[in-house]
Amino acid sequence: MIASAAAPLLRFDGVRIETSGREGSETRTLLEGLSFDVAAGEFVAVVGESGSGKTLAARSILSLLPPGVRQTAGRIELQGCDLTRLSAPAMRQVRGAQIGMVFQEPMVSLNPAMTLGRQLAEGMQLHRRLPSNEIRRQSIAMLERVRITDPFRCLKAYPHEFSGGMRQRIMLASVLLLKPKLLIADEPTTALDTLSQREVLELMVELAHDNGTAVLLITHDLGLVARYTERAIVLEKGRLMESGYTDQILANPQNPYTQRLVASLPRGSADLVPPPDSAPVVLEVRKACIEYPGRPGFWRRAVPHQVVHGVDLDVRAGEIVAIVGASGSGKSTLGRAILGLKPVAAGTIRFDGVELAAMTAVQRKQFRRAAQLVFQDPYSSLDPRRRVRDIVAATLRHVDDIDAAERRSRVQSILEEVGLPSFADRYPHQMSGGQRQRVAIARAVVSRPRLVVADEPVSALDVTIQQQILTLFQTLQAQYGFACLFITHDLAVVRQIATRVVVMSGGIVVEEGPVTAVFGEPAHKYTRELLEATPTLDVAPLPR
Amino acid sequence: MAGGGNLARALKTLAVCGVLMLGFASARAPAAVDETTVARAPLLRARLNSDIVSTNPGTRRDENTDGVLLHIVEGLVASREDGSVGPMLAGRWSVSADGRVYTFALRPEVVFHNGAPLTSAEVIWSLRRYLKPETRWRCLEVFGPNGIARIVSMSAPDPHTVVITLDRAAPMFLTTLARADCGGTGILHPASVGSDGSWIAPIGTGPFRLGEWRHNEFVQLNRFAHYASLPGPRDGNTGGKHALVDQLRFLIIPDSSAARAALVRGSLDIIDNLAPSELLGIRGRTDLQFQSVPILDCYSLLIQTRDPLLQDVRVRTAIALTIDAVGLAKAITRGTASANNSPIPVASPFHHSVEAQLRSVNLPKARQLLQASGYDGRAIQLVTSRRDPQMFDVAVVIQAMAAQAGINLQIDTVDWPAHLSRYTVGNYQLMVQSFSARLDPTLSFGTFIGDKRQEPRKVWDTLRSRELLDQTLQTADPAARQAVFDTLTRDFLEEVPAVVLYNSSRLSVVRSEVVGHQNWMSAQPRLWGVSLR
Amino acid sequence: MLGYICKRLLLTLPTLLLVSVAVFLIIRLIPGDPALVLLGEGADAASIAGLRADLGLDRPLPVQFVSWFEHALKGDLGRSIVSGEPVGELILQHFGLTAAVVLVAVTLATLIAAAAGLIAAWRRNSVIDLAVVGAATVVLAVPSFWLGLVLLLLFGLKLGWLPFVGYVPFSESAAQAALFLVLPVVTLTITESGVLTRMMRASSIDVLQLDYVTHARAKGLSERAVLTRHVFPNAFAPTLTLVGLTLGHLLGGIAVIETVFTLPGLGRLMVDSVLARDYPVIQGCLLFTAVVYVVVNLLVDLCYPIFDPRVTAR
Amino acid sequence: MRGRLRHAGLNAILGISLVGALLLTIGVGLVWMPYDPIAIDLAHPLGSPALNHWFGTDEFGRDVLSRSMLGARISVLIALATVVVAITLGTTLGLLAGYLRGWTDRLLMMGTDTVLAFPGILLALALIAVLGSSNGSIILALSTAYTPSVVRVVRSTVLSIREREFIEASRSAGDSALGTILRHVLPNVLPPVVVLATSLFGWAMLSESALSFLGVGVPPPAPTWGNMLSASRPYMDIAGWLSIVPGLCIAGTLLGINLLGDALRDWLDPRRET
Repeated sequence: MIASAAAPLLRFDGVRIETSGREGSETRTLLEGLSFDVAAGEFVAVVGESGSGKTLAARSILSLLPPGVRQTAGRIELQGCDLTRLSAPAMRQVRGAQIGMVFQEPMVSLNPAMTLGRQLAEGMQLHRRLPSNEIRRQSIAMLERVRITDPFRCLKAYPHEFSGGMRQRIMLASVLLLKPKLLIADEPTTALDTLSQREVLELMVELAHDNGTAVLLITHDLGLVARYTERAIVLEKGRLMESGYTDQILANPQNPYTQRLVASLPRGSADLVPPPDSAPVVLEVRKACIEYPGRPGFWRRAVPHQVVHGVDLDVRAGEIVAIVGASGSGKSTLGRAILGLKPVAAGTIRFDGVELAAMTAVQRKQFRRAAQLVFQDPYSSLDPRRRVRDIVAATLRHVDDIDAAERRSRVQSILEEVGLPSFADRYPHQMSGGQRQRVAIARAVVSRPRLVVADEPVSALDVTIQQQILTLFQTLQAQYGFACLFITHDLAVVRQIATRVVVMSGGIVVEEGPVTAVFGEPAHKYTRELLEATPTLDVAPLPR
Repeated sequence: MAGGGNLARALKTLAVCGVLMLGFASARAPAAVDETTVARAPLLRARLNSDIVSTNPGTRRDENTDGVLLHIVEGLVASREDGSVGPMLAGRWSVSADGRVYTFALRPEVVFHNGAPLTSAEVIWSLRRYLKPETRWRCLEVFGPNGIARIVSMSAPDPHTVVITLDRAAPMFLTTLARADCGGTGILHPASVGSDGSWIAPIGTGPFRLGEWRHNEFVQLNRFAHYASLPGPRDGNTGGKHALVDQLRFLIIPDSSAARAALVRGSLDIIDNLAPSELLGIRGRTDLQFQSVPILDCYSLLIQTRDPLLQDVRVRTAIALTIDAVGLAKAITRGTASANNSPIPVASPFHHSVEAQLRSVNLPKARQLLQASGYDGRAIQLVTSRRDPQMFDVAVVIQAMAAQAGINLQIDTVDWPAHLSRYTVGNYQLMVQSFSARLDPTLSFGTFIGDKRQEPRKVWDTLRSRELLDQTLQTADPAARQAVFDTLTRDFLEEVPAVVLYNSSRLSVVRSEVVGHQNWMSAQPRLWGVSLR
Repeated sequence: MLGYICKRLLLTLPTLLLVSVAVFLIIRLIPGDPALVLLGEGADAASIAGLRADLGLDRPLPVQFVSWFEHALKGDLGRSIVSGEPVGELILQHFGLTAAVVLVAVTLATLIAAAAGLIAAWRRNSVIDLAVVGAATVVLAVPSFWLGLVLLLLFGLKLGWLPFVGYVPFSESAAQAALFLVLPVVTLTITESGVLTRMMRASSIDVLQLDYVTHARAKGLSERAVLTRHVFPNAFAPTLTLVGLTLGHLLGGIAVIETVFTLPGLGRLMVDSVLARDYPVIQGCLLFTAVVYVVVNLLVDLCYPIFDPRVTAR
Repeated sequence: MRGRLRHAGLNAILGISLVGALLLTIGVGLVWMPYDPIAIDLAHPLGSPALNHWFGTDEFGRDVLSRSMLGARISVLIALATVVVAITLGTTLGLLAGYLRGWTDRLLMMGTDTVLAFPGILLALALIAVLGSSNGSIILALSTAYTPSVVRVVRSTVLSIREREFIEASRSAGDSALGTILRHVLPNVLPPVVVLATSLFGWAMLSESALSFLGVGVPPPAPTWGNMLSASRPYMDIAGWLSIVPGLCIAGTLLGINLLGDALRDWLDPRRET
């Protein structure tokens, strides 16, 4: 615990949070004896993975714990005043005015049924009691500061008319309009792509500095911690693991958990060897154009909307190629088309030299077995009504040359290989996200495919789990030697896993080449922006 | 055309025996309240169980329609309380010796609702209109080729005399004119129809004029201030007819419980056709007056003798032997109806010892007959409908009674139009049917007897029964007719083409403030001479 | 907007045509016809045939349909066989009453449901919540006509507070008409509020868990402001859809309620017309209710963006 | 938060007990009833509840308890059959419409719109008039009226499920459309359908009683709670037990079914995991 010289703005003192069960039923401790300080104007990170209690800690400051969860011990002081003892009306005076909060999901943290103008004005009316024209003036000024292009229109618009990044900026505006002393930012950029993430965080830092607002940044992303905060506290399973200055913690973690956390950040591995030039080309994409059907009008036919424009791509046997790009760049659509799940509007996709569109039924069956997909979201990609055994065996269902016994033993052995030997009879909801993703990988690999398309397979996972899954993936790839098209937005992951990278933006390939070459000397502007926006531990904190 | 001939002959004979129906009804109504002794009440509310179907008398009609319109229009003659014919618009009349020429003397004081005096011109205009096929007069057939007589000519020697000449003697002529279902052959002012002959509204001579007809809500009649009443007390549809209330409103309340509750609450003054199921709800109430008058209708179980199973008289008899008509009538009508196994209603003067015999329940006999017939317990369809709750209840009770002898009846409840349609074409095995009042036993038997090929609705198709029915038309002697009716009744009970169950009573219940209400054997509302205390 | 409305209405034409044909066929499949009903039990074959010819029922079905449809397109739904009144007028008269009862009852039920559902969700698992859920569930389990009869018995007969029978039209006496409509409205309100309350409670519970509600609280808003400004509009949208469906169905006639309270409404008109085989009235009524259903759904869709701006009327 | 009442568990217990009581009644009624529910006793109509007739007798002297027991069987049978027909048909059509989209969808939606545009009670009235009043035609009429709502629920669920990635996984494993529907879509559609089925069961029971009330319900003498209730109408104020007994039976059963449905919904809700 590092004592702050000045009187702290916020002080946690032995805070315990428990589930409040009925009499007799067991209570679970979610946060145990948490103590830390935040000084005025300071940037502090609360780091932890899911289940670490970091969000509960943040919410307990404003007494906004979800139903069924209670704070049972400890004090939370704001400038020496114990917030936990405040009456409900007194607490409402603190909320918004003194402490602001920004939430993780920009899609659900603004009221969809209210104009943004009214939502911005709400807090001002309540806490500042300003005349409406003054509120309007300040709102517009603030929206301009967060770089909303047409603030006048924005006041009349509804949240759904804006993208996630813009919403998060508007959210920031609405909170900082009240000039709170403390801003709690709960994973504010997790749901955004790399470029938007950077934009939002830079704005937050800028505005907080200007107003002298302290920031409590709740995150799991060590890169963000390194880049934006001065001090950090690390939580695991409701307990404080380590706290101190950010650069010290990251450079020289003392606690074993922190060490593990830092170690699990993806790093470029030197031992990746590209396949020999003689390796046969498994996948050959030529001038592929892919479109989505538009909405049919009443009198006119649907006008298709093209998302991929003439992409060329080759993947050799045993090669791992990464496709990077922001959301909407067409990378996932391309992946779907390569597996024949979406037709191409123009151009050709060949697998082992045979064009997908021209395959015979037999060839198609073989293709289905030889090309597999791993999805991003392990919650949606596994049928919740099937057992793990059936999910994995599904891939083998249409394979004729193996019998039921063989099928069972294959499933069992692949489950052992992915580290889930005893999970065959479980349902997806009985497993964690990482375990589900293992099942998804097992499902893809069980048929001994020659090509696996992995669509953001680790982006929904915690850092340590992410690392385990990547390692598993690499192990399996080494063992079975399948070619892989790895779709991701995370450049660090690319460095760790791929030998060649394809950068996509706006439906076209902007740059392509060996990872070291492309990342070392990016030729295209977009690649450069992407690289710049990606926080890494190497970047020093911003100067204060 | 055996059927049509039957009807025609039946009607002809009725003329002969019309006189026999004297003294037929149980009681003469008490004298109408003297108009001067009672202050006229503003509004009297009576219940109709369904809306009237038109305001055009004798055309589109049902019993409710007839009843309401007889308050508005009047014919040359009208039925008395005892079923005989009395004067109405014609103060008196004479018949020529050959029975073909009728001369009516109109009452000069009568005026139409529009103020026009009644003259022979309107009478002849009205009758001519009824005789046009496009008017669709209910009784047009009676004056057609198969009817009692044709009208050869009509003339008006002076404004208050009408002479009608028939092609043959027809003692039933006046009775027909007075029939309620013929609209009482009500005399209308020509302004009742438009220039193209289309119906507008009745402009008659009755004690009430049509006020407002709001479909499915109410029919309101207003007192006709210049009504010229006959002298004397109220007597059926004739006699003194005094409108003792300013407004008469027939509320249309299909639901009998709602009607009863409305009466108890005081939202209604008169229910003159109470459902027996409501009797318990009014029992012991001192603020209500209850009355029951036997009528000439008939509830029966029809049997399709052409059905492969039911053509066996043993099966039919077995069914009949399970039915306890007394218990059934008592349970369904709360003891207000009279059990009867003969087609001749209990209230008929021809209902004597033979007709009064009731079949007693004999389950062992029934089982024995069934066994002999080889009945194997297969389901027999019993068609009924819910329009009249009693028809539905009859089916339920018969089913339960038949089950005791192992007869498996399946009730097929259909709606009223489907019921009628199946009745008309004979499409049933068993059917519960109620028949409205038939004035003469020949007509009563006539509803059952007939040639199924010509008229599929007839149930009793034997040569002997048809011949016997003809005999009842050929004699006017009551004793001779009685003998034939007795034979027919015995045959009917023997052959079981149908099982007659009971004749019901018309029940009325009025609030104690209501003065002068009296039902009579005609199944129609009658609210002149009724006032509120 | 106008274009959208026109388009929606145009799209419903096939449905309406299907409805018309289906109605026409179904009701003519039912045994028994209006001529039989009009003439009754003692009628002879000749008069029945004559009346059928008068009514045009002796023509082949397609001819009858085309002739009816042509007139219907011109807005002429024909005349009732039973009463001779123009079907259009007949329907509008009866619809007025049904619409009055239904609109008042559904509005009341919606208000009750919105308040009760919101509060129950807000105080989830409390005694209030238990009471609201319990009441809503019990209400769901009670047949409407039974409830109506019990209310009628209690307030109409035993206590005598409200009139019993013999509906008086608004044109005659608005006050009396309103009194007559109290019990039907109350019955319908109670019956319909059950489902709506449960719906409102469920969607409020969902909304209460969303971040923007926490955000609103984090701004320092009072619970009242959070509920009325942030929870209610969002939670109400699914309930509104249900209200629309309910309205669409109820406006098609509340035959049972109308029978219990002897109200001359559209439902009663339809049932009576079926029982009398009054073909033009049945056809007209069903076409009318189909149009009402379509229009109500359209109106609800047009209202939806008020509560959920994400949905725009396209 | 004070006074937290975990009534979810209580609800399930109450629901199961009510439905259990119903099943028990039906079960006992199969082997024993105090009296023959069809046999009339014209000497003792409208008898008040007494030791020999616990729930009294009706207007034909039939034992109300025995009729309620048989009524339970018939009412439940009709409601159940309606639910089975509507759910089976509705699920099949909904799966087709939601999964195949395109013209199949448009045609099916037009069909359901057409049925929905009919006032339900009138549709039933007309169908029963055409087919004659029998248990079969009541089941058919009710399920015709309810199928469109099942189609809609299933279709919208399918539309959301078919966007989930495991459907793509199934396709990429080489499953045919039918295979995917049966293996992955159907099982995931079932939870909302099961919950809907419990609601339908209640509606069907209410509608059957409403049809009886309008005079086209289950043909007598077979008792259902609905036709017992409607037959009791004239005697509501003089023989209250006639309407109270079937009224309570309907209300109790529906309450049980609704509570059970709620419990099922909670139990099948994937969110209960978190």
